[in-house]
Amino acid sequence: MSIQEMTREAVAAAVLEELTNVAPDLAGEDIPEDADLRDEFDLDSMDFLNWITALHNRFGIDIPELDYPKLSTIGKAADYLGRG
Amino acid sequence: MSDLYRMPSLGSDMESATLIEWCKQPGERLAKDDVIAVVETQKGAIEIEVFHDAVMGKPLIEVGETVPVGAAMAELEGIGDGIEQAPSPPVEPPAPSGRRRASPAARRLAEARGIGLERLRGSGPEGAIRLEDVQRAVQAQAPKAPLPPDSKGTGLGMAAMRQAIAAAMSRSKREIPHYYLSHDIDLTRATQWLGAHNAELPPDRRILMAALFIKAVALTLRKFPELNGFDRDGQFEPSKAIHVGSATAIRGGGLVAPAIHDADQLELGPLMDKLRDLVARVRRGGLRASELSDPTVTVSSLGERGVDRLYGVIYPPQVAIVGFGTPELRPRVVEGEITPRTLVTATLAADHRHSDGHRGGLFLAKLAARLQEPETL
Amino acid sequence: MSAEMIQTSYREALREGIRDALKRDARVFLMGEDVGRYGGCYAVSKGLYDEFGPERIRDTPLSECGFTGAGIGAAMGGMRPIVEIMTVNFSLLALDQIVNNAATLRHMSGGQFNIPLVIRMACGAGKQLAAQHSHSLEGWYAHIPGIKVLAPATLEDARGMLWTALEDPDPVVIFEHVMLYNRTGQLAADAGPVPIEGAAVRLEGTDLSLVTYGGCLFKTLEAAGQLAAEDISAEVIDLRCLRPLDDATLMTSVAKTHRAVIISEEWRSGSLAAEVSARIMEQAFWDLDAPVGRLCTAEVPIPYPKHLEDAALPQVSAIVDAAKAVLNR
Amino acid sequence: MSDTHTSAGGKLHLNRDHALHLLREMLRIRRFEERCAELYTQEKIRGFLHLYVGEEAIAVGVMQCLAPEDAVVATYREHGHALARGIDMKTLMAEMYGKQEGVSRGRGGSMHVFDAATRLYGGNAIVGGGLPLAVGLALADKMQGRARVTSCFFGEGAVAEGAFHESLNLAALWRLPVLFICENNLYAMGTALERSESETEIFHKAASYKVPAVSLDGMDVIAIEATTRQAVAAIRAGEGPQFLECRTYRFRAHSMFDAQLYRDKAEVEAWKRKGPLLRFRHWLEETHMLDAAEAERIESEVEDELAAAVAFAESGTWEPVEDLLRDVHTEQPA
Repeated sequence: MSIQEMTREAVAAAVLEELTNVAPDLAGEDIPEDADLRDEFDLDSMDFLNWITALHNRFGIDIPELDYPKLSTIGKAADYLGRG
Repeated sequence: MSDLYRMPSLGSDMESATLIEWCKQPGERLAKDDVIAVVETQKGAIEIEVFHDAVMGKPLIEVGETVPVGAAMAELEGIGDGIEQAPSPPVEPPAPSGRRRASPAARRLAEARGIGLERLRGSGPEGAIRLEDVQRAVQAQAPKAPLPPDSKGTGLGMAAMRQAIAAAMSRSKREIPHYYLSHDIDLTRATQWLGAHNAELPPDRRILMAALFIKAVALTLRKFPELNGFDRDGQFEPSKAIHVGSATAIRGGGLVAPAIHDADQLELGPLMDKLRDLVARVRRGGLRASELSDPTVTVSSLGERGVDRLYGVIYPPQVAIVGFGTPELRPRVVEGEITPRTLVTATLAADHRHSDGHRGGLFLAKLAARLQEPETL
Repeated sequence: MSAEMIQTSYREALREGIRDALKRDARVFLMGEDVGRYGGCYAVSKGLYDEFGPERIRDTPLSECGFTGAGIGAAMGGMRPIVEIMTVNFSLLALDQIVNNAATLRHMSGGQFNIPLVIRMACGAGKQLAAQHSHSLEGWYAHIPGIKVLAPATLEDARGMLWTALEDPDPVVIFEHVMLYNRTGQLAADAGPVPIEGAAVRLEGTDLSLVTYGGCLFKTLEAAGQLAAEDISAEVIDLRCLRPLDDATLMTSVAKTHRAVIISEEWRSGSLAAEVSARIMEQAFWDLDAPVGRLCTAEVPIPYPKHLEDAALPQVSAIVDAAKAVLNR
Repeated sequence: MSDTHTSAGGKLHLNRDHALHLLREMLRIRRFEERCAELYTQEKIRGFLHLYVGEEAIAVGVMQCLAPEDAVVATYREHGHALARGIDMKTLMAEMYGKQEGVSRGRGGSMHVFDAATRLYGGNAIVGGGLPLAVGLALADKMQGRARVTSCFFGEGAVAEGAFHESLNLAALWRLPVLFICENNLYAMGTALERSESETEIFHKAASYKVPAVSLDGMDVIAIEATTRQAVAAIRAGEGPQFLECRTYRFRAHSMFDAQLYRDKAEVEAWKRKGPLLRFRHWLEETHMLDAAEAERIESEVEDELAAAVAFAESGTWEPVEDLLRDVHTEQPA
């Protein structure tokens, strides 16, 4: 299924899934869509990069470094990717 | 010929461990270095390996069972097919006559790896311990390394880790006369270079500033052997190899610093791959015993969301830790003008018994110079 | 291999080395007892008298002290003498000149005088020459600062060491083991000078280092072959130059193998083998995984009967045993 | 003074300048060594110190006949030979001190004086050790077609060594240009000649090797010079080695620490009355070649030279310990 065919909720769920793959210790945490991942969930640079890599691999969307600030929360990430 | 696989000693302070998982089933072939099982220690879950080709035999303990170091865990078949000697368990009562007979080469290796000769069985004349005996013990023993993380839900976890960190850091502050130096390093060029480098690459090939830091530290250390190695009872034992422990924080508390081996010899790409892999497995709890070889030095980098500078505490028996604060734009005077530049504050905490501030200062200066030429890293 | 190879003997290789030197440099002459008309006690200089004449292939009376000292004087006077002493046992009559003059004059004169002298002598046992013609006293000479001591074992070294030794501004003593003279093999027709410093690794190995030189080299290589058949990988080091010793090559080898056995035809007490052993202790102690072994000649004047002579000397089987002993096998 | 010097060889032209030169040369040696003895007692000079006092006529007489390209091989009692050969008294004294300004960088000391510039090949402290060297030096000259002479000084004690016989044989056999000069002072350390040799006429031994040999008065500088001149001429003419036995006497002990139990004072006093300086000076005065003022002037000049030499040695420097291993082997360019 291409991202264009996915609902926003599905994209957000996929984004969260990739996050917990990268950081399994966050599994089970309640991660609000608007929570800053790096500030509030202590995602470090490497976790973040691994997450970006996973999203890139999953959706085939290019995410340049300059766009990293646009993926600071689950919600923002879902929006960014959804624009696909 | 069959032999027993025994609970390995992964550190002189490890007494026992709990079997979490068998990774091989009876009848499966085991190649040298294969992971045979995962065990939970007070330092977390660790994958344990075999050191010779063999075939997995009958398990002798069950998942959840806690057994002491040296206890038989499983039978191994087929040892001796092309293998001269099975690994002999490192358990033998001390010789009655006091000092153990051991060859100089065996003594040196044992001392370097913190292996007590009294625990070894000697295969030489009159029970003398030979190099080979110690090498076997080394293979069976992961060095004292920073902690692998708590893996979830084992119950041993956080408290044991906290305890281990507490012990190490207390010892450090008690025994090591630290000196501290700090130096602001201009990262403008490195940041630009890294941005340009990463712009053309997919995320899985992008490099983090942390990798540059580790490589720059490793290369610079080549000229500062007094900062790379171990304190052994007050004697400095330099290390030819440069294994950089990369301090990685664990969410919710705790810290590990698994080694990037021979960091000075790795290209940035492979170094980044190692770093990425290590961090991922810190999160998952999958660090392997063989990856816990002693780092010879530690690098701690606060990343992008930290504070200006950190003052590290040396992880014994290492003799130095290099810290990097958060890089940020700050005013700097360049050619008489106040100019915004990306700066990072690098710090060095080093063991004053083995080096002096003058050399430490030279080290930070050289490190700064290295980081001005990111393309050479 | 581009160079043409010729079949030759150790003796011929030495002779060619001398002939080269005589042709190349008018200052070179050979002097010693029966080196001329007789052709040399071991026939090394056979034919050279006819080719170069009595001035340059100079027979001397039986006066080792006199002609060795004359060689030293001639060297100071601008010549490049090769003094042949029939056997190391006779060299004791010239020891005063070698030790008190050749080795000291440069130093005592504050560097004003050099002694560019080469002394060749036969040494070693195996020809049933008994106790006054069979000894291995290289270690005595290697004890003396101011002289260099060489022990060519291979054809290349027999041919090429003399050349380099004659170019050395200081005195050089060359020991030729009597059992090597008839040894034959292939040598490049244009074989030239070889360095007179540094040991040679004649066989690479990982389990132990067999350190030897001169007459024991080939026995040791044979022993290494037997060890290989038993899955023991021996490294064989030919010291070549007994003074100065090449510590670096020795220690590199021991650092790799962790075990060493020294094989020499000297008596063990106070021997060069003792010196090599001591250096390994001093410089490579922490690399050692077994005590350094030594295999030397029995402490007896070399006896005449063949079976006793054989029993006195290091033999291949004993080398194999000594190697196994340090391997605890 | 004998008349032989004027007639012997007929080639000696003894004018006043040369006579005073001989006197001055012997006096330089005498005063130098007397000062050395004194400095030895003050521990300025150490090691063994063998003095030539009484034997000066031999070195001085022989050296008059050698050309600069000729060679000299001497013994451990060689201060006289070194000075007479032309080595600067300053560098010789510095050598006695062991200072690096010494003629052998201070490496040799009293017994081992070497000087390439004047071709002095020691200074050899092994009795008889220098003879084979002299043979070799002469062999090199002969093989290279050079008409040079190698002079070789040794005491009568060396005659008992094998090296003496081997060397004389080789030199005669190969007709080498060596001038052997035996300084027969009658005692090998403390052993009198008649207690160590069956044949006490040393020159007879040389003759047995077919080396032309003469015995002469070692206290007579003129006789020595004249005879040496003849011998050197014969060598240069290609006649092979020549041998001079010079009968002499050392007035002082063998070395500084010697109670001289082996000879009586009367014998020493008797020889002193025949001393080379004393006799030559009397003869010069008798023949009016030397007056008191001239004698005073020479003495004073020698004293000045000696004072300068001592000052030079005193102000000399010690070779740095870092140079300890220097000159054991030739430093090869890397």
